Amino acid sequence: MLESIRSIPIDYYVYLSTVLFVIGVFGVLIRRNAIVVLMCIELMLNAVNLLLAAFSTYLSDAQGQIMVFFIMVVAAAEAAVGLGILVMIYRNTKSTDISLLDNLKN
Amino acid sequence: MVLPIFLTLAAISILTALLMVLSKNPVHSVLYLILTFFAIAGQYILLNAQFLAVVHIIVYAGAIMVLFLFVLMLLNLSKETEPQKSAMWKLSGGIAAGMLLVTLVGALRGGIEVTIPENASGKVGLVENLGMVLFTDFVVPFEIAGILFLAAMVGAVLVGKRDLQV
Amino acid sequence: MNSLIPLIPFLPLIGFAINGLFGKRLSKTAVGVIGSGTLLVSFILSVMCFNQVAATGPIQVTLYNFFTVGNLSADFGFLVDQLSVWMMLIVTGVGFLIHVYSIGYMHDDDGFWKFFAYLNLFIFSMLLLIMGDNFLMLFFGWEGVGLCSYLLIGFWYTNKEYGKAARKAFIMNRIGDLGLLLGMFMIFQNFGSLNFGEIFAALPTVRLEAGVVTTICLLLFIGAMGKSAQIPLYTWLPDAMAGPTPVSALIHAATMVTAGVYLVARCHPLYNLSPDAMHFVAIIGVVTCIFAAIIGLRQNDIKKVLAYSTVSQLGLMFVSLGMGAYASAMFHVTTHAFFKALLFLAAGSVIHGMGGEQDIRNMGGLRKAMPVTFWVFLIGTMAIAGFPLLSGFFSKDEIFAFTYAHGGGWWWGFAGLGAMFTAIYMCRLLYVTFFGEFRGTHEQAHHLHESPKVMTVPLMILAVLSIVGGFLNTPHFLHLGNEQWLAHWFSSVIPLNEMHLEASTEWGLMIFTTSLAVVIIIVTYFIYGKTSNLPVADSAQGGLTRLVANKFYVDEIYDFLFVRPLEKLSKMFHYYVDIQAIDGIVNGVGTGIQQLGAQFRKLQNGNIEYYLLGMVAGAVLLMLTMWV
Amino acid sequence: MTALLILFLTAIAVLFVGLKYRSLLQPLALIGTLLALGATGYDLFGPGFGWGAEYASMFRFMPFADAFSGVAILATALIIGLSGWGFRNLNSTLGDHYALILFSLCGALIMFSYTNLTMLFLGIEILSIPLYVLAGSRRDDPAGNEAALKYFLMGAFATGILLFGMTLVYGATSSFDLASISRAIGNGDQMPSMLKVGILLMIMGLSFKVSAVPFHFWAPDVYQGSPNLVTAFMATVVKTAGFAAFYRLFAIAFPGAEGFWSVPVAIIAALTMTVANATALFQKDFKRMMAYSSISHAGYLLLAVLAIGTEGADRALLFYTLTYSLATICAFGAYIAVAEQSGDGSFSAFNGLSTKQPLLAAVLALSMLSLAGIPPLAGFFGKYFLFTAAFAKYPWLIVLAVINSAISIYYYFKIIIAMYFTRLSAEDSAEADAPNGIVLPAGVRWAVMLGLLLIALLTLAPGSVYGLI
Amino acid sequence: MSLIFILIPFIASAILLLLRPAGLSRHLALVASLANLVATAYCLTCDYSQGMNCTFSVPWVASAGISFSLGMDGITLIMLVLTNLLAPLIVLSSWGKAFENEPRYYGLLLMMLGALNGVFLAQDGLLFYVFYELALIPIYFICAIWGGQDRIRITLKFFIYTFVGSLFMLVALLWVYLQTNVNGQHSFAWADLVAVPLSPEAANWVLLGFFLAFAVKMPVFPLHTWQPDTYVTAPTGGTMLLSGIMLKMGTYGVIRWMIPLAPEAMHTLNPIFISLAVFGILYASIIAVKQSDIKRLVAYSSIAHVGLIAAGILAWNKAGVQGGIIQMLNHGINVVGLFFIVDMLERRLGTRSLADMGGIAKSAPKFAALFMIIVLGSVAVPLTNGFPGEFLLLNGVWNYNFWLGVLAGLTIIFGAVYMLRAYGLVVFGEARPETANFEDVNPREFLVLGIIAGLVIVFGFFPQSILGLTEMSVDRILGAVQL
Repeated sequence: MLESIRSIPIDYYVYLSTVLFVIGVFGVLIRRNAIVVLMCIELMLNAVNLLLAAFSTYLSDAQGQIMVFFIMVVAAAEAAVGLGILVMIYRNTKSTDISLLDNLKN
Repeated sequence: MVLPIFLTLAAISILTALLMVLSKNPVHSVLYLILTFFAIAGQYILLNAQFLAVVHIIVYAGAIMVLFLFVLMLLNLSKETEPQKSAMWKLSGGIAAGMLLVTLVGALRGGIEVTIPENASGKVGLVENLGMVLFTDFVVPFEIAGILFLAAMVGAVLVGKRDLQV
Repeated sequence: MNSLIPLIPFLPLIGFAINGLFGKRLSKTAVGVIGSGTLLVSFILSVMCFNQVAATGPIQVTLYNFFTVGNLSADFGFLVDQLSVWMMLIVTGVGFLIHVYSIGYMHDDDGFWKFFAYLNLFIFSMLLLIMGDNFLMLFFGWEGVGLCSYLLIGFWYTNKEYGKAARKAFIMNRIGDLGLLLGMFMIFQNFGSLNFGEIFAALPTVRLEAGVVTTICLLLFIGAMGKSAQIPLYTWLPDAMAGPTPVSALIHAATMVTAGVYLVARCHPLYNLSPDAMHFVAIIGVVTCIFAAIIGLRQNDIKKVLAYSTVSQLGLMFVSLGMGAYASAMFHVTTHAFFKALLFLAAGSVIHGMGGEQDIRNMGGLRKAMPVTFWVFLIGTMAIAGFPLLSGFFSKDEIFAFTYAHGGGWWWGFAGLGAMFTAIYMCRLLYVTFFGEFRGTHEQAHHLHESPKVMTVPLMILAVLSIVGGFLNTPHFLHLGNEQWLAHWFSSVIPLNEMHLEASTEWGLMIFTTSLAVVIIIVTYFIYGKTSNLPVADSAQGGLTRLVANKFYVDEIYDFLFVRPLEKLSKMFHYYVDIQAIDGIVNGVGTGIQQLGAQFRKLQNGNIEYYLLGMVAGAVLLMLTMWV
Repeated sequence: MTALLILFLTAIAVLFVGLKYRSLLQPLALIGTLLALGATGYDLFGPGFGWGAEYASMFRFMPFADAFSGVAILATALIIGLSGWGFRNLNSTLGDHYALILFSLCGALIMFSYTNLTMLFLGIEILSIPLYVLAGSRRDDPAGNEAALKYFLMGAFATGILLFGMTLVYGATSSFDLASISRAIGNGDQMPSMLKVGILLMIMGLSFKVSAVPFHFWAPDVYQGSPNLVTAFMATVVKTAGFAAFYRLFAIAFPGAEGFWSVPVAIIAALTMTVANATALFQKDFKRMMAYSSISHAGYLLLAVLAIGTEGADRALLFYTLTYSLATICAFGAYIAVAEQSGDGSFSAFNGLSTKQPLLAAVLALSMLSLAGIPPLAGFFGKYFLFTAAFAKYPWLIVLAVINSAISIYYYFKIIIAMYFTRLSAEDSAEADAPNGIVLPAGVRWAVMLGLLLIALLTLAPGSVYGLI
Repeated sequence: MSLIFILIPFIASAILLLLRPAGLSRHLALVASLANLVATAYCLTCDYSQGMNCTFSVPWVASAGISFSLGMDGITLIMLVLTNLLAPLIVLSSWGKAFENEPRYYGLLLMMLGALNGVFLAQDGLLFYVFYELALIPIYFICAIWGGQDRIRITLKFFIYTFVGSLFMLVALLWVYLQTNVNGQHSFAWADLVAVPLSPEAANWVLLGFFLAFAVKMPVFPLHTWQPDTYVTAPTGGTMLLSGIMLKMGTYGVIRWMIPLAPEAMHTLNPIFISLAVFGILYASIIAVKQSDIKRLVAYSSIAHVGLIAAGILAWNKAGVQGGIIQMLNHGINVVGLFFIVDMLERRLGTRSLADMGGIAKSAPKFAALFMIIVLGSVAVPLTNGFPGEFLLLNGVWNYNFWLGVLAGLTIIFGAVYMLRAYGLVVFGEARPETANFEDVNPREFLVLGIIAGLVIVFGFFPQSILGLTEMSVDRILGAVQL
């Protein structure tokens, strides 16, 4: 079982996660809708989760998967708070466009 | 046998992730992201982390993404209202992200070493095993996560509720 | 006696203190009495010292240790030996006469008390200069007299030109002082002491590098050049005539300016070791002697003529020193003190009588109105011109003889040329001033009067001294019974200088110079005394005359070479270097940082997208350190 | 751990009490923090409670964590002291505010004591999430909204980076436990590049938390937009927690890899100081200036991280964070009193304060001098200890830091100039005498006086704190 | 005993700043400064032949090897004399002026006094640095609150400039400190710092760091540009503090700290330092020659004089150091007198421009006479206080290098040029309408100027009274630190 899993080099997982992570970063950079940006961040976290799970399996160590749970917890909490903030802003500005909010500056 | 599955799932996840990022309609983005999550769940199963896969689907696809979708609907955001960045800006974002990818991959290349223990078992991802670890060594963070939730809850209420005094 | 010696300089200091602090509230008589009286006591004490020195030899008195730093130590101490006691007599004696004279001369001046305070301070400084037993004490006096000179030249402070003249005097003196100071450092470095006695005692035993003695002597001589107004530092002395006339008599003729001569004489053991330095002294001396005399030929200010004459005579003294005839130089210092003080005071009397007029073109025929003044002026002129048997005759003749003996014909000729010019301009001055018709204004004619007794009596005393002063040191070959008395007096300090001349040669030289002097006196009388062959107005002068009358434009040259570049440099340093360059750099650094901040500031444009992009870019850059 | 429990329970209590008895909230929160402070002191100076000092490989409240907890709790206590005035306009949400601050403080305590990356991650999140909310707690204030959004989005983004780094470190070392990581790294001569990338990414993530360049962009905007007291909290407790966590991570887990990470950290430190100080020169708004000031202090504080392994680096960090926090809170106390009464947050609000309100002016002036590191104020000793610790390793960086602290004088002194040297026009002077001039609220007075007293104490006897750990 | 010098001013300062007794402030300031003067007088009787006396030492930050350690020897004693002698004069010189917020002024002044005393007494490197910087704060406030035109910009520049300089000193000090090892711990004690052997390269950097700090403070060309502006804009009391005492912190620091800590580098760097100092003398003198603002002129003259002090001390021979010490005292006295005179002129005439003055001698003879005495002291005429120091300093520089000595010696010429020019323009000449009624010194001013003039003459006649006090200490330090 483990052998068959490990027939895939761990490198593949690392690269896959990296690519997904960078796609998330890319999304953060090019999107203006705060909700989509938040989703991209979720994608980044998922890339991390995937890698953690892979490491966990390869290392036969449960800590990695435990960490994934905690990340999920945090992601959920962040999503709740973040969406709350977005709603609050939307109420005031009728928009979720992040580039409209640039009144605080030097 | 495993490798083709992995590659397929990887391709799906990357493709849907890209579509999520590039799609003009935020609702589509949500849906693409859910697809990505499913692909990732597939990877979890492939890694023999079934419990994780289930939780993943429930929490992400089931809860978080629904929350996103719900907010999108609530705010009535769609393709028409979706603000778009200029091509120039997208290009520079692409270049930045691309360079990050290049540097990351370049740095990692050839340097990925995982020390595989002798007495490894494939069972780490099973509920029993995870539960043991979670409620012994990791019981403190588990409890601490409670504080986090409480704080997040209070916070969400604070920003969300209408001000009574006014 | 020894305990009284400090009183000699300090009495005038006390006089200065009393007059300076309370003079304003004292009557003029009291001020005058205090000013002159302290000096008189000092003079009497000096005479007592003289007797003591004659009887028992030099006296050394140490008051206290001025400072000790490592082995660099200097006492506040006095050395009264044959040389210094002689100078003390001149300073206190002539000084006293001039003080008395000043009571009359300055009587109507507001700053009467101040004047006497300054004069007393000057006497104090001068006495420190000559009585000090080490170089530091000498330097105290040296600078002190310079200071008093400054104060007194600028005495009439409301006149800005006078103030400038005073400043010029002080600064030029300071240039010399620097030389003296460096000389002192060098002496201390080589001899480990500043005390005259110790230095000269150590001289035979100390091994000196070649050129060191010469350097020391030249540095000391720079000091002497400043103080004694030698080329190139002479220009302050004519300007110093801005001060009241007694000042010119006391400081700028009789005493202070001879300090340089005293210094070289005092340090003669050093100079004797350095023929080069002596040569230099002689050259400077002779050039100054002739140059100043030439300028003197075409001056029309009565005091200026005397000033150039002083410069010229000082040059002559340095020729003597350069020839090694130290005693002769001191002899000439003595006689010069008499007749030059006399001439200045007499000139002062003239100015006093003329109500402040100094241009001889506006005088003439004063001999009738001011007989005493005329006679004493005549005596002074004859003395300086070398009229036989007057004081100047002997002292100058001795120098000429030495010059001929040690330097040869050429030197003798040059020195004689200077003396010849001296006779010419002095006679011109005498005749133009006192002969012919009165050319002043009507008012001046009305005002014209002989000076009061308090002024004329000192004049008469000085006149007598000018006549008989020469007999202090008559040459051997004349066999007047008092041969070389002064030289012998000095001989324990300054060894007798042997002169290897045939008596006939000496006779020949003397007859030649004497007859020349007499011829000049007569010829100039016919030029200036008989006919009214007056000096022309400034504007009418041309060519060489004009060049000479304008003092060869030396002041202008100095102005061009030193003063104006300095002022330009000052402005340049201030505006371009200090403000623009250095402060510009300093401020530029500040501005640069601010500019940097201005650039950084643009990054913070409030747009979150830029921030995110910036973070990613930063991450990429940090990733690059993987390859470092 | 006792302190953490007390704080958590106080927060819960505050939540419930806040529903009804609002006037009790401040005293309650204050008592809770003071109790927690006492408990920390008891652990630190006294015999200790004998339990909860450590658990598994999760946390360890040994002197280091206790001492820093003391700093953070003290800072919070002072801020709560100020809050009587600062939160005076809040009604229904007052209890939430106190609770969130206390929750956030709990996160900080976890960050001081963690021995496992999981705990670090949770600590950071517990610290941050309440702050995302607090930044936007004035719901109708556009500036607050903007601040909250910026803080949140960038914070979440940075969390992603931090997590990716943690994961790579985990993959390379097979553990989240700091000691195990350290063992796995050994002396650092055979580090896989995965580990290096992981460390780098963690540096980036933590740099965001401590607002180091180039991850500092959030700080000025968020500081400016947030309510004043929240800003004060961010500038002090968050900064302290971030640096303690940073230090702990690198001192326990990565000391063997120092040869690798010291270069990027040094670069970040250099950039942080320079950029922050240069930019701060242009600020006209007090809070924005303080934001850049806090960024620049982050640059100096990174020196403590660089000095890991040198005797006294942790003590220097402790002393610096304490003096920095005290001075910052005093400054904010004065600012809150002045700005909220004059309605002006720019420097000109301080014009002539020395005649209007001499005590406040003196407090603010001394805070500024201390922040600028002018001897003999406590801030100087903080800088001194830091610079000494890092000197042997990074002399060039010390020179740069020194130059930067000179630059910083320029903007710190702007306040002093406004207060003391700006001569008021006749009109202004009349206004100063008017009854509606600046008054000094009692809470602010006591808080700043206490802060000032502590600064003075640290000035006279720096050894009292420096020798603690 | 040493602690008194710090405690009295600080306590008095605290009283003034916190309690703000409006009417009594200047009296309290005078009493406090006189108390310090009395303490100084007492210290004159102590024995300094065995090294430090009146020592006081308590650990400050024990774990970092920092102690609050004071002590004095002859050199310190002279600096204390300077500080505590001038302080009452400075208080008196401000006496008659109406100040806004008077207690604050005197409180800051006393704080400055305490810090200055601390600088001179400190035997611990960090303590020295702390006092060195502490002195900057009150003077900055004094200048910026009560200063003249453009005071904010100029004083801030002054503050940052000097602060940057001393930060380099801090870095150098740290470097040496980190090399010390006393029972396994670093130490800031003077003796421990001095005992550290430095590598040639390190010594160069250390010496440079210290020099930058002290050169800015003194100031030495080309780090002087803050100084004229600051002197001009500062209120007179501030200028007096700055020029009379504060810049001596730099020269004192060179003797006590800079050279002893890194003598190894003196061979390499000292030629540059001395050359800069000597060039600065000429440079500042030349600028002073054409200054039209009298305060600025005195400021430049101060640069020149201090340049000479610096050059003499850097020559590090007995004449130079002794001369430097005595000249620190005497320059302090003279420059305070000069600035007081400038202040009188400015207050009475409403201008500092030399072109608008003249003819004051007639209406104010006492003023003119006292001015003259102080000018003479400043020009270093023999038998005034300026002379012994200048003589020894020039001798020291000359011993170091013949030509540098000659160049430095030019100062006696330039000094006369600019000082007498200024004196002439102020006092001589025809009286103008504005100056004709120039009020002569009042009794208080007469007291201040009279004391200064008296000191000019007394120290001029009896320099050994000062030199004798420092002789042993200078021997000791020169013996301990041989280049």
